[in-house]
Amino acid sequence: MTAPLLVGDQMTGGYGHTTILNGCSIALAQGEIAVIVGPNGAGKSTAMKALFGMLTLRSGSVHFEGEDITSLSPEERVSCGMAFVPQTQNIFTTMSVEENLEMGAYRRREGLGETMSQIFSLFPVLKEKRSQKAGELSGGQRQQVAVGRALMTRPKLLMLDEPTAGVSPIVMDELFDRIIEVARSGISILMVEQNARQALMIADKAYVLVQGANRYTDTGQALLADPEVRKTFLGG
Amino acid sequence: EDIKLGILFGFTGPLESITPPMARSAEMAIKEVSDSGALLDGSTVTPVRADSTCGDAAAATAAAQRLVTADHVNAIIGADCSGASAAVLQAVARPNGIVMVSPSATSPALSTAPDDGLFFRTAPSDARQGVVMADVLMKAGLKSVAVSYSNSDYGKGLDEAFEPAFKAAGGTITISAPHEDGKADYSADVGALASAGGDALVVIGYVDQGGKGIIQAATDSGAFSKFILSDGMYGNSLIKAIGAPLEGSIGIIPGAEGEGHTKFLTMAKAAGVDGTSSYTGESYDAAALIMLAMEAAKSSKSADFKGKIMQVANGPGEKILPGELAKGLKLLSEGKPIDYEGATAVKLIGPGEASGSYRIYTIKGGTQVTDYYE
Amino acid sequence: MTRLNRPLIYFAVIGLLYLSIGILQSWMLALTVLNDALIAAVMALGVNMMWGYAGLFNIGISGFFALGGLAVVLVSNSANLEAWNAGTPRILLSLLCGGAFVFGGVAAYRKLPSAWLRVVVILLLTGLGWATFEYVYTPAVEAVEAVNPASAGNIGGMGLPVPLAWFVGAGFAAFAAWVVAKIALGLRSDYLAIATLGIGQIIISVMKNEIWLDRGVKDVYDLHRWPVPKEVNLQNADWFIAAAHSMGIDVRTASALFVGICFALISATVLVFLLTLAETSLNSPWGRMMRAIRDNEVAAEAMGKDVKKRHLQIFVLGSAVVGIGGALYAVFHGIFSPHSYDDPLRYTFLIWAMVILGGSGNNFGSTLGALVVMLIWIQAESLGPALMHLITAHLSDGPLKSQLINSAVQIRLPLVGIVLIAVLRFSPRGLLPERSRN
Amino acid sequence: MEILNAAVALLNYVIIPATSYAAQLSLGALGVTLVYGILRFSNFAHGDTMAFGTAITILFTWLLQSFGMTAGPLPTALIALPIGIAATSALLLLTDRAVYRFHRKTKAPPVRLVIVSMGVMFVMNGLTRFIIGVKERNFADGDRFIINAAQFRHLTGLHEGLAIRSTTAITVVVAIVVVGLLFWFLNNTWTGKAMRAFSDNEDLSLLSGVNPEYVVKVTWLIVAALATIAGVLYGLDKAFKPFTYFQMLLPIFAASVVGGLGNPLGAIGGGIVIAFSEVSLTYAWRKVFSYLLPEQFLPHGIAQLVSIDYKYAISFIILVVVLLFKPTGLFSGRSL
Amino acid sequence: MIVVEDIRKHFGAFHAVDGASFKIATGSITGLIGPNGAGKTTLFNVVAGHLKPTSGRVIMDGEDITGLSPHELFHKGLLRTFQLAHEFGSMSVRENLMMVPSGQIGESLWSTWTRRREIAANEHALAEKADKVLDFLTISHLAQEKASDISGGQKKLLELGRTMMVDAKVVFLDEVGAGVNRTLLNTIGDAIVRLNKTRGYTFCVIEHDMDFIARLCDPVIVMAEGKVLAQGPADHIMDNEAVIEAYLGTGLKNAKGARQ
Ligand SMILES: Nc1ncnc2c1ncn2[C@@H]1O[C@H](COP(=O)(O)OP(=O)(O)OP(=O)(O)O)[C@@H](O)[C@H]1O
Ligand SMILES: Nc1ncnc2c1ncn2[C@@H]1O[C@H](COP(=O)(O)OP(=O)(O)OP(=O)(O)O)[C@@H](O)[C@H]1O
Ligand SMILES: [Mg+2]
Ligand SMILES: [Mg+2]
Repeated sequence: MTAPLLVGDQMTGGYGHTTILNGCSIALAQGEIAVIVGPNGAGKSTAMKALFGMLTLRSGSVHFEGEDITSLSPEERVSCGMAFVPQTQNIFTTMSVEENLEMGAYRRREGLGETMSQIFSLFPVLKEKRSQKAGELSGGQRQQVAVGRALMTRPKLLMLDEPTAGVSPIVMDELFDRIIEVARSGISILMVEQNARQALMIADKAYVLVQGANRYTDTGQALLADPEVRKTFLGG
Repeated sequence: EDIKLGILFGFTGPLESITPPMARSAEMAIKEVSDSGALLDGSTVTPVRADSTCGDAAAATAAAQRLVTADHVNAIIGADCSGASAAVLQAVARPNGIVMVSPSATSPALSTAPDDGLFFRTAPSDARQGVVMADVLMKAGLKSVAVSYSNSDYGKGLDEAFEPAFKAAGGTITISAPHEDGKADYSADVGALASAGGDALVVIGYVDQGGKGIIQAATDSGAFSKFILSDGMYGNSLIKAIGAPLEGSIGIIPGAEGEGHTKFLTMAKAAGVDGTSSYTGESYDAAALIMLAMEAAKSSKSADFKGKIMQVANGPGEKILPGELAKGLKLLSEGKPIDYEGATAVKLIGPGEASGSYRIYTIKGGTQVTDYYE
Repeated sequence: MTRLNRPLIYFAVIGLLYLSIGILQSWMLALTVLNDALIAAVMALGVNMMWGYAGLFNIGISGFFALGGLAVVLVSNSANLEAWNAGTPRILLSLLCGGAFVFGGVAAYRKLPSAWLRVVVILLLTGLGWATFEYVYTPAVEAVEAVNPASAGNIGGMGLPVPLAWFVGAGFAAFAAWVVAKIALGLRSDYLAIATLGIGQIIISVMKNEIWLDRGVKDVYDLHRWPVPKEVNLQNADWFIAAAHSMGIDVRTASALFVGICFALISATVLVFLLTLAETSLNSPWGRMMRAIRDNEVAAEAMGKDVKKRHLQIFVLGSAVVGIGGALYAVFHGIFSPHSYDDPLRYTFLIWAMVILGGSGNNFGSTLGALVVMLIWIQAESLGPALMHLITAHLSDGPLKSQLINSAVQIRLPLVGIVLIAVLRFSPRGLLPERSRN
Repeated sequence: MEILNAAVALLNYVIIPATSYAAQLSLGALGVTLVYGILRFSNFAHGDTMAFGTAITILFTWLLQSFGMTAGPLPTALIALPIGIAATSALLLLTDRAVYRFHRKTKAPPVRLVIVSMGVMFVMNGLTRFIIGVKERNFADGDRFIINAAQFRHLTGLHEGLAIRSTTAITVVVAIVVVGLLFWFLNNTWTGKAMRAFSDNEDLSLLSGVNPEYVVKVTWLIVAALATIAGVLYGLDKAFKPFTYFQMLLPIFAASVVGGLGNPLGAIGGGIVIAFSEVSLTYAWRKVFSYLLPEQFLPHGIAQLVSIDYKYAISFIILVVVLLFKPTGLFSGRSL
Repeated sequence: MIVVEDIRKHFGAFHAVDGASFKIATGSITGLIGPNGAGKTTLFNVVAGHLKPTSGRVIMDGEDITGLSPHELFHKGLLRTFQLAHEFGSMSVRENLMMVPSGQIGESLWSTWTRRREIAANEHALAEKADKVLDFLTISHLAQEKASDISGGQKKLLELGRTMMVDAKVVFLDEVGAGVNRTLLNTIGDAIVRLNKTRGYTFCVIEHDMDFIARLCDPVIVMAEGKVLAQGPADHIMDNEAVIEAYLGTGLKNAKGARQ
């Protein structure tokens, strides 16, 4: 396996005085799909935020392509080739679907049409609703817009916080398929998932996070096979 | 002795633009007296400014409170607005027995407010000016006019005096509409005034407030070509701002049939004060009256000299003009009576208000040319 | 600083500041500032109830404030029988007519089935109503206003004791607020704000122009202030002179202090009373419900809370408290001057500054804010120029120096502004932030 | 002929003044609406920003005039305008850096920003007065009229006159051009879209690589330009006085709210509604009728719908009525 | 029994709900599924009073409840949760629960001044009840936390918790499961069943997790494009061609082959 693309090493941090992350480490290589699972409030979203620079670490570091990016701001990380879809509030509600997607390409600005039509073929409903305000979409449609926007950045690393929350099974399958395709094209994927079984099925690497620390780390298949993990974290 | 006089004007707030020249006029009188050394055997007089804000009774009262109880002033020149004057009179002046002489509070209601003989004003009485104004219009052959008055105690009061007098004299008022001061736009007002029509537009207001806005909007749209200006509308800034369209307009301003006003203007000019700005003469006179009364009473205590103010203002005795304060003081110290004329032909009536004569002027060639006195 | 003693420390500091005015300048001044601050604190409490509890952005405060003042005029001023006879019943009749037509219009709007019919009927009603109203109203008003215009021109009051005016003032403001709420409470944040601002201006506009009601721009002076005696009367009362002498204070000062303290006691009593009520309810399920509504109206509605009704309730109550402030103010200064109330800067924004600076959602915060802001507001007037004199002491006389000194009076607003900005910078939720209750 | 006279009277006293006032309000409202739309708060300091920009422009106008520089028939102030805009930009950027940025970073609720802007308003209020004093200033030069009433009467032989001021024409043209530009800018440029994205969801715009400081800067620059232009054009038309500029804040806010906050078209629409309702409802229609109706049908009074006393009340009543039916303004503005 | 009669909800030209009719039997746990944008949430919003329908009626136990406001429906025993969590951010998690029961004495302003002792007693009971609910949801450690500061999934739990604070008749759950850990979701499923059995709650559940739906719901209603596409027992539905095509799909295509 190639050298790791992203490494979050021994990250510790939290909001205000509370500590949410307790020496959590995440790493993945180029073209890999890594999945983080864990109970609610385990700190999964917080770990994602920490990796993306939206939370200042008290200790630990984040490296991207071998460079220390611990002190970079989120928008600088975007320039480095990272993209992120947050768990909530992940679309521009007052802008049209099309503009939402365009904003994904804000840094890039060329080849817009091409990427956009790719995304439309992935999520056909978005093409229908391209000029509607994103705030008027249904919950699952919003989720599609959010992922679409991140894909528009053509990142090296795509970070998704529960991309399939609230999307219908058929779209979820499509989404996972698409994620595999994306990964095949060399883009690494790091995602948090509660639809863990599907996610682990496609994961090269999986982390189970509990109380801000790594509990299990293995390949997706291995964790899926572990009865202990299945019972406690994957709902049997 | 070091005598202190409080100057309580609205340095901030709606009237902030006319107060600085007023304060400086009052200070001019104070300096004149202080420099002369003629008051109470060489006493000096220092002015102490305070901000009445005009609109905020709380701030006005507190400012007056400070003047009286912390700075220990002997009397107050002010306040400028009627509301602030009334509040200060009741809350500060009366409890502490301090004389107040307001140069610009014109509300008729102040005449009847209980004042223990402490409150005076050199501002013209609205009641009298209204009558004079009606008369002037009749003389000029203007029988039908539109009226725009400032929606304030001054404008409303003067309007209430003017309208009956004018109607009684046979005039018609096509429309009488208030205007708010300090607003952004007066085209609606002028639209209404213009379509009601009339031989002239009577503007009762302040020269750098709504009154000017009305005239500007009226001349811009060509609604009226002749204006009748109340005393608050007197000032060079208006002529400068409006220019030619104002030619031929008639104004009225309290003023002696003598050189008092001219003299004040020259003095003001020398001191770098705009003497044509509203209520500057009255402010000078207010300060002068207080100090003259002190000399007449041989005391700087309000309780002692409050009774002398009417006396020095109304005479009989030698006439004292602006710039002659030293002479007046000297006469008084010799026990001789004086009749202070001042910049505005001071004559106090009834409960201590001005009722001077009026100067009627026409604007010709960009200046106010005196027509006659009344 | 722990949560408990932080308020204490702040109040102690501000208390010391007031004391220092008394020592350095004069006790009378300190009392005057304190009195105005207490009155402002009542208003700030009202604003805090609307904003801090329920998130209602009302910036029409000056209107409700003025209504409180109006109550004082109408309740405690002596009656003007001549004016009354000249046309007051007719005016009241006209108002009834007007009201009836408005009700008719609203009923028509609600009940009529078709849009066309509505428009026609409402237009008809408006036209007819306006004509009737004018026909009954105008001559009566002219008659009343003609009665002794210089010193009256209005219908006068009912000659009742002043404290009654507090309740009536609260009632007036509450009624106006009720009407406003019926119209505008559906609006969101800034839209509500501007609508209330407008309504405040309309209220003041009416008071400025309806001379028959309150003398309009001509102001009403010398309002009654029972039970507080007048200084002049005290100065002539033998018992008081004796008392003053026995304490070694000069009678004038003593009378002024006595009156000031009386007012302070009254305002403080009213304030403490209202504060107690407000705190009790805020710390109860009612307060919790209000905060829930403030946080998320949709969810509160889904949890069975009648959001509209609660908004109406708090809007009316908050406005009523502002009305009480207005009544106190009019009585303390002895003057009702709608013309000068037409200044949202002083009577609305400044009050808001107090609430936010003190910490919105915290009743004690508003009181603290009022004490602080009023102190600055008043003291800037003398401190500004004094400071400027110090600064420019070494400058030679000239236009620059005189410009600086002349502009120094303008320091009042900037100073309040700077303090406000600074407080929000270092304690963004105000000096005494809303407490989290668990 | 009579009909023409009536039309001219209507034009001269209702339509032209109202249009002029509407354009002035709209320009001011545009600034308010932009801050609301992008930075998400009602900026109470806008009136005083206008005053500041105008004050600086006036100072430079005087300087230019003292060098003998004028702009021919146009007001000299137009040459000084860029300097005014530059100074205002600097001031606003400074304020943003010193005051607003902190609250933006800490995700303050909009109302805190509103109150902070009140603080800024208080400070700017004093600043302008320190710079130029409290007096009224007239700084208009050049030709005041494109055509004035007397000329018009002479030219057409009509009884009624018609006056069009140069400032009116300039203001109207500028207002239209500015709205057009703003629309184009916000909807079609990357910066414009970034601004809208920022206003919609700050965190997410960050994730798209938008530099928030850049967006904020651009916004303030545009606001500075709008405020200065609005202030100067108004000052040229009427006169400059700090106090009046503060007072203008209320109608400006009314206009932007009636139109719908955050929507540039709304600023224009709102300005028109406020100005026209104010002027036409208080207009004494008798004059127009007198040209159209035979003598015996003329109304007795002056045919005024509402007396001038309630001029200000009217614009607010219109405001409330509009909001009653369209709770976020005529053009469906934003609400936070 | 709740009867939804030909409900339509149009947003401009767009017909989000386009003539949906079905019944929810008392005591049932009815599932409502359908592709994204099918109009499920919109329908919920109409039934729960948050939106006025363009046409159609909702009848609950024989009474027409169309157009009643949410708080009125709450009092009739109809509760709902939100797809996007609507917490009361500035209040603690416990307070979020304690505010729910209606008709608390302390909610009348007058009583807060006059009946303080009773209120205190009530509060005590309420707090205990809230703690039980929190315990059940496994988030009792968050009781004192500000609700705005808890994780996305925890907010969803809080949503559910609110419906457990009162005796509801009918509860509409809009994707309680989205973003909730599957183990916990199972527990929630158990709870729903228990509430249904012991307290007689009627549930109407929107959910995209088919395991959850299959385990809990009978019948299941499938919506698509604003209309009812199919309804019946879960296993029937899962075999329905139309449903598979519109909603369920046939599972991951690439996962098996390509990845390893
Ligand atoms: N306010 C609105 N204005 C316009 N269209 C709207 C509005 N609200 C919803 N819609 C549209 O109505 C359709 C149905 O939305 P709804 O939220 O009911 O879907 P849903 O079935 O709940 O989907 P999901 O499972 O993704 O939550 C969507 O296509 C959405 O775009
Ligand atoms: N803005 C915040 N301020 C304070 N505490 C927070 C904040 N956001 C989250 N937390 C706390 O941090 C902990 C972890 O939150 P996080 O959002 O990372 O959980 P998560 O693993 O993503 O859970 P979920 O699966 O429910 O989304 C939670 O206990 C939560 O209470
Ligand atoms: Mg999460
Ligand atoms: Mg939904």
